[in-house]
Amino acid sequence: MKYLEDNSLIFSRYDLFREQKEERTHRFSHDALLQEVAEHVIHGDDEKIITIVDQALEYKRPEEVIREGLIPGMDEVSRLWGEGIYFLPQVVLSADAMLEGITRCEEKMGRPMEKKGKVITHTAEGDIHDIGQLIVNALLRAAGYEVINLGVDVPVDLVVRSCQQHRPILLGGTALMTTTMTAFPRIAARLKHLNLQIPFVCGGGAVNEDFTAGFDLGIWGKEASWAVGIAEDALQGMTWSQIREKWNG
Amino acid sequence: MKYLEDNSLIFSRYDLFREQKEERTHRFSHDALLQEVAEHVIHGDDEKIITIVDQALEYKRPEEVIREGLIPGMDEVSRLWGEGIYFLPQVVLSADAMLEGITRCEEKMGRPMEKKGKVITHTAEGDIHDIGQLIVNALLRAAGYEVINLGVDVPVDLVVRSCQQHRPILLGGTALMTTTMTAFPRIAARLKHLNLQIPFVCGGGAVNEDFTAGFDLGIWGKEASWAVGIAEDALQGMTWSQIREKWNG
Amino acid sequence: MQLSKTMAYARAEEMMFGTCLYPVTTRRGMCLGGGEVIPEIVVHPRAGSEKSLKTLLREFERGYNDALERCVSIGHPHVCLEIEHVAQMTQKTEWGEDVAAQTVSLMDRYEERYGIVSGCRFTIADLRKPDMVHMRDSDRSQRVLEAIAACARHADMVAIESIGGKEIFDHAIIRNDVTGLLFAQAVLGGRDMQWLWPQIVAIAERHNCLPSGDTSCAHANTAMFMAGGYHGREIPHTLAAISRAISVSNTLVAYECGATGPGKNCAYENPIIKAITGVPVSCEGKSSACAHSDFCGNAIAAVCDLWSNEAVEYHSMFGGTTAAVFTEMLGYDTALMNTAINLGYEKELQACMVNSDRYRDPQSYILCPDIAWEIGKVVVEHHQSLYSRARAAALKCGELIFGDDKLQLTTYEHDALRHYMADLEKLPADEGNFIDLCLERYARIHGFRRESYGL
Amino acid sequence: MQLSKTMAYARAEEMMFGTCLYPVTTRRGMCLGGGEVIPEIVVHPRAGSEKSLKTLLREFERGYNDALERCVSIGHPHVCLEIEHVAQMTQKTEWGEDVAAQTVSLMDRYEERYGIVSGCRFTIADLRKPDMVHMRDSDRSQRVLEAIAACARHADMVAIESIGGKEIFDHAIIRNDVTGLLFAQAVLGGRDMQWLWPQIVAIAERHNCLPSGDTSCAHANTAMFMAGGYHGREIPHTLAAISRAISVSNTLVAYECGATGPGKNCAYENPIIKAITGVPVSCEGKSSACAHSDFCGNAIAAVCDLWSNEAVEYHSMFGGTTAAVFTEMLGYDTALMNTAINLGYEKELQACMVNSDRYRDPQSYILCPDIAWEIGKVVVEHHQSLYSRARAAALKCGELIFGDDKLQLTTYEHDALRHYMADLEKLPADEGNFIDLCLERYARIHGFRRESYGL
Ligand code: B12
Ligand code: B12
Repeated sequence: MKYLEDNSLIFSRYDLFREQKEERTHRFSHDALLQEVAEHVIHGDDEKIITIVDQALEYKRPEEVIREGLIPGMDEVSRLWGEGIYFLPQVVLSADAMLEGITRCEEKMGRPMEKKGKVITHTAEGDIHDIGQLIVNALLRAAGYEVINLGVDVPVDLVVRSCQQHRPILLGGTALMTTTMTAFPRIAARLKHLNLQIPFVCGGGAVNEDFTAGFDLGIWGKEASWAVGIAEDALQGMTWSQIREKWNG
Repeated sequence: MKYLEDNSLIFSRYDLFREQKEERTHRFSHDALLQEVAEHVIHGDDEKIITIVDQALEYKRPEEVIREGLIPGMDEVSRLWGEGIYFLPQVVLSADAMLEGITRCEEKMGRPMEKKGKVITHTAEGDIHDIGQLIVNALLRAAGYEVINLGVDVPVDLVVRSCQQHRPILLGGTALMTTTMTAFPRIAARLKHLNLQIPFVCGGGAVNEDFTAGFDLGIWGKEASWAVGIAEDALQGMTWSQIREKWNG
Repeated sequence: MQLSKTMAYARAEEMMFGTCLYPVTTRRGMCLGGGEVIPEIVVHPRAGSEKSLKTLLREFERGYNDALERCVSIGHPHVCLEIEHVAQMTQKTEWGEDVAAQTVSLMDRYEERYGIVSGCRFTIADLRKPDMVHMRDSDRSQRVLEAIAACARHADMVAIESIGGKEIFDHAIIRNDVTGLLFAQAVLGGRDMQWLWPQIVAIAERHNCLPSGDTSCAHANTAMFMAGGYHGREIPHTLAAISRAISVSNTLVAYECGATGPGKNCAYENPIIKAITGVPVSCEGKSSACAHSDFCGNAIAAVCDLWSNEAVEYHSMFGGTTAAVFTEMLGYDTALMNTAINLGYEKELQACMVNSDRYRDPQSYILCPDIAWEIGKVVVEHHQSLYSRARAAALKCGELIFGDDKLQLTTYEHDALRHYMADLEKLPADEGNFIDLCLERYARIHGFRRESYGL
Repeated sequence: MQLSKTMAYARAEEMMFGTCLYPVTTRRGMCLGGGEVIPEIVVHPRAGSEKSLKTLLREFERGYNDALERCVSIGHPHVCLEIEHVAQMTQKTEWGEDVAAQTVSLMDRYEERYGIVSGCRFTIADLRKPDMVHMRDSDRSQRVLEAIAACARHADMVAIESIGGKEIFDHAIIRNDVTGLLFAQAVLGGRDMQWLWPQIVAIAERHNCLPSGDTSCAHANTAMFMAGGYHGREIPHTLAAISRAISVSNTLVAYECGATGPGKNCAYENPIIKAITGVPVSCEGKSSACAHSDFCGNAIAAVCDLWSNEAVEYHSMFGGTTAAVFTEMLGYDTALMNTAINLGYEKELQACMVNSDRYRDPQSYILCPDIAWEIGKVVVEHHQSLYSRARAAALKCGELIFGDDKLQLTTYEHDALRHYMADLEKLPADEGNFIDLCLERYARIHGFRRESYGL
């Protein structure tokens, strides 16, 4: 087979073009000894981090290790992700590392660290496409939320009951199939009926803005990282309709 | 350029296949002298038909010429069209011929022939795609209806006013653009408001069943010939919802 | 105005996709017809988005953003965005202008960010309804020209699908009346364009915008649409083929008045236009199935310089919005063609395209490069009048269809074509006589007024 | 069960679209891989149509009727209808069976009326959720087998997208964990198929239905989807390429258990599968943009025997329903390929396809016939175990990507791949040792249970 020498007329490698334009800014500054803890978070090293955290805990309070080591590390990761420098696995591995570190600190404190708030996530009844949900979970956990993961193919009933029980600040749903996403309006109706005005962010390939606009509580979540932004807004007390106004439309 | 000898692996000429299967049944039987009138309708000869009709009118009453010559001719045309033998232009030319003949008979009677009923047709506001409407008009006229043709780009107001004035048994609308078909529900709402429960058949490329199912009075007209069938049903007194039930869904 | 007397291409074999004799360059520096086939994506706003300027802007922004984003996502080097006005955008000049301005700034943003060079073409809606207004002298004609100016200020290219002669055409096409087609398309449509196009060219040039082209959409495409499918029974396919051949006479007028190309995507007559004029042309076939079916899905690509989807309504699919999806598909189609060019296999690929559809239907047959060229040839040979060249094209078209045994016809099609040929033969040779005949025959047709065409 | 030891094709150059070494014929007499590429259309029911059996039947009837109608409308000689079960159709055996019966009678009606020969494939939904049920011993496993039997009674072909190993894969893919991919796909996925496929083959044969094939959709396609676009940041494209190479180890199992082909459309690993087995394969590229984007829109067609759109949701477009529109497009794509075959230009067309995408992305690179063949070669050379052949494929894949200068990588991709290669090198050679290592490492992963895989 003949092969072309020059492909530039056939396709353009915009990824290389952008790479040239970006200065890759991995710089990160932080002082003191907790710097190392933070760096292990940033590099997503969930094995070595235990050793380092243990060292730090010898002369720092666990609250400090969390506040000045683990969290700033994860903040930097969020920045790198937000700026398009980090890729998803880096974020997930960092989150894993941070969570390992936090568990260690919690053991020391004798009680769980306080989370920003509870979020329930699930994949729609009949649907087993859960990668999107896994990403959402990882990002939410990384951002300091307690995630109650109901898993995949979750009956409408179970979702509603869990909301009654946990009163989350946000409910997340993932559906990749048009024949499963129909569970979402049913959930929303039940929640409204129970007067649980929980913002319900729905994402996954099948879902689009028009669909979620069709029922109360529904907000369209285009990308996994929206879950975090929307959770922040919910935490600030915005109602579902204010959130929808802001993120959709 | 190289050309293939045998194309049978590339495409199949299903039109030729079907043609072989059909026995082409142009047979037509009718007795008496009016046979010739009918045949001129069937052949769509709108020039010679005048001469023949004039001859017939010398010893037949105009009502008879219509009833036993022109109409049976057109019925045969409808049959040929319905069976997939006649093409549209043949039908249109036959209709033209029949209408010429009827006009001649009406002159003789000194009054217009009684039509089966009135139908109003129009192309939606903002839309100039009117071929579909022209076909509908031709088929309705051929079937003995009085067609009030409001033309193209017809304001909602005018359609509503014409319905008030003429009280048609059926309203037809054509829209080829998704940005113009939105006039239909507005018309329907106004008609309902005036308590004019006129079945409103909407056709044209942009319109589909889901769309017309979305508003009262609306019926989806897939093909031009449906206009005739639906007019018959309206004439029999079926309501718009019965008609919709029968033709759509 | 001079009617074309010569063929730009001396032989059909010289015509090839991606290259034309007279390439053009947009103000952003995108070259059309200069060795590369470029995808041309058209996205149509959803029902309801025409409610307000705001919703319409939003709809177009999404659509064309998705298109550009998909290009940079998978690597399509160039893209042309075509925006077809919905009536409201031509009616309200600011609407058309705002959409144009927004589109251009979107393109600039993408160029800056990713280095992608794109182009845009605006096709104004021809609002002049021949049966309602005077075609040359009415508010509507004014509005159309203003809309063109408003777009030309921003756009790389402007175009129109002019509808002169539509009132007669509509009457004739459903009556098997080939005389009416000749009158509607060549005499009326052509004359209308001779009035319209010098104005468009002047406006476009004033704004450094390309006056791209026109199409016989109101005639030949209506016919094609009606002659769709092997079992359709609206009009004979041979009549649609003849209408297409006739359309060359009027579509050509735009270029004779100074249009530069690229010819409008929906002008299926473009292979013939390219043979005569050498301008770049946009074509559409299989990837415009979203807008209408045709019998020349591959063959029509044989000599295209842009490759289009005609129009797809904006909405979501599993793989993204239709805007993104069709951009991806068009871009891969053109990548295949461009690879062929670069590998030196363009002749082979072209042969595959042509053979795929050559004998599918009379309508595809006459658009194969060799046949297209032959029709073009009689058009330039009969340059006495718009009418004479159209009649010659129609006769040649029938002759070629009858002349190739491999092109099978059903009995019905065969009889129909024999009929048209007989009608065509009987017509006068001279345009003046023909016009007299038609003015008499069509005087009574609803909405026809001769003054609209300066007759 | 014997793992493949030899290549069906001695050289990559012998592989061509439309032809395979072991063509199959459906019960209606449609031959696949026997010299002609056949379009395979998949239509997906709209939201809400799963409400009742009646609405679902209606939806499928419309969709596939439109597809067949469009074929006879423009002349596509053959078509294959694929129906992918939504969960309800596998859950309720009668639903699946009724849809199958209805589809077959529709096909018969069209054959009788127009002479068009079509085929149909039913892809059952794999309901066994590894994190919830025992994969081999649960109601859900029973239901899946019953659904296959119900369809096999009517269908020409049955298929499945089996999801063994998904629980580990999901964990690993978002952690850059190539060890986890090997374990999930080759060890778990492969073992699951070794349990499942002998049963499918037996059922299908009992009903004179073709046990067509499987795909690594749950793994390699998930990875591909996440590695979509030049600017996506979900996972590195090189990881998706490696996941694809690994997938050969499991997808191959179906054929080793007696599947006959055609390989499932969404198995992008099919060029490698064809090189090893010689069975016909279905592929999808540009015309499946409606379902997902990819970097090999043309290249993936290079050796296909069927050409598919993956799936398009049923709804209206200007040119007809999506079912009709995509059937038209696929049919024209295949017409182009079939014309090339008949003109003797297939090598040239194939070269255009391959060059169009070869260097677009690592993911398209490794699916070009020559590279695919080389990966296949190491797979058969390392036939000791599912694991060893998968690891060899992964290493070879990385080596080939690094080995071709024309395939440019961003620094990030380059670093990522170097990392994976290092990880792969470090792994034990022996499957037993590898399994021990993984059982320890992944013991805690949510929902993983070794018994599901007979470990
Ligand atoms: C991989 C895949 C699978 C894998 C799933 C693996 C897994 N662990 O999830 C497997 C092989 C198991 C699979 C199976 C099936 N699949 Co599948 N699958 C896909 C595929 C190719 C990619 C999906 C994916 O992983 N995307 C990547 C993730 C990251 O994207 P995402 O979920 O959309 O999430 C992103 C955003 O949406 C958002 N997000 C997601 N959730 C949320 C939530 C919140 C709160 C927020 C804010 C954001 C957010 O964030 C993410 C990233 O930014 C799609 C194709 C497509 N076009 O979608 C088909 C697809 C979804 N599958 C489809 C089908 C039909 C099936 C099957 C039924 C086929 C069959 N008959 O066997 C089975 C299901 C069987 C069953 N039991 O129900 C269809 C669905 C059609 C429809 N819309 O109805 C699709 C569209 C393919 C097609 N036919 O075109 N599939
Ligand atoms: C021919 C054509 C034109 C011709 C129209 C000629 C004419 N006399 O009608 C011309 C060139 C004038 C034209 C212009 C435009 N067009 Co135009 N046109 C078409 C085309 C190619 C074919 C339409 C056609 O004639 N079909 C044949 C007839 C017979 O079919 P039909 O009307 O659907 O009717 C059948 C049935 O629907 C039914 N039926 C119809 N009415 C009724 C009524 C009743 C009661 C019943 C029972 C049945 C029924 O019966 C008929 C036969 O069985 C379509 C393509 C398409 N896919 O539709 C675009 C199309 C309709 N046009 C389109 C556009 C955008 C335009 C323009 C705005 C483009 C521009 N910017 O210039 C302009 C309009 C300008 C303006 N002033 O508004 C778009 C519309 C997009 C949308 N859906 O919103 C389309 C879809 C093309 C595309 N872009 O894909 N067009």
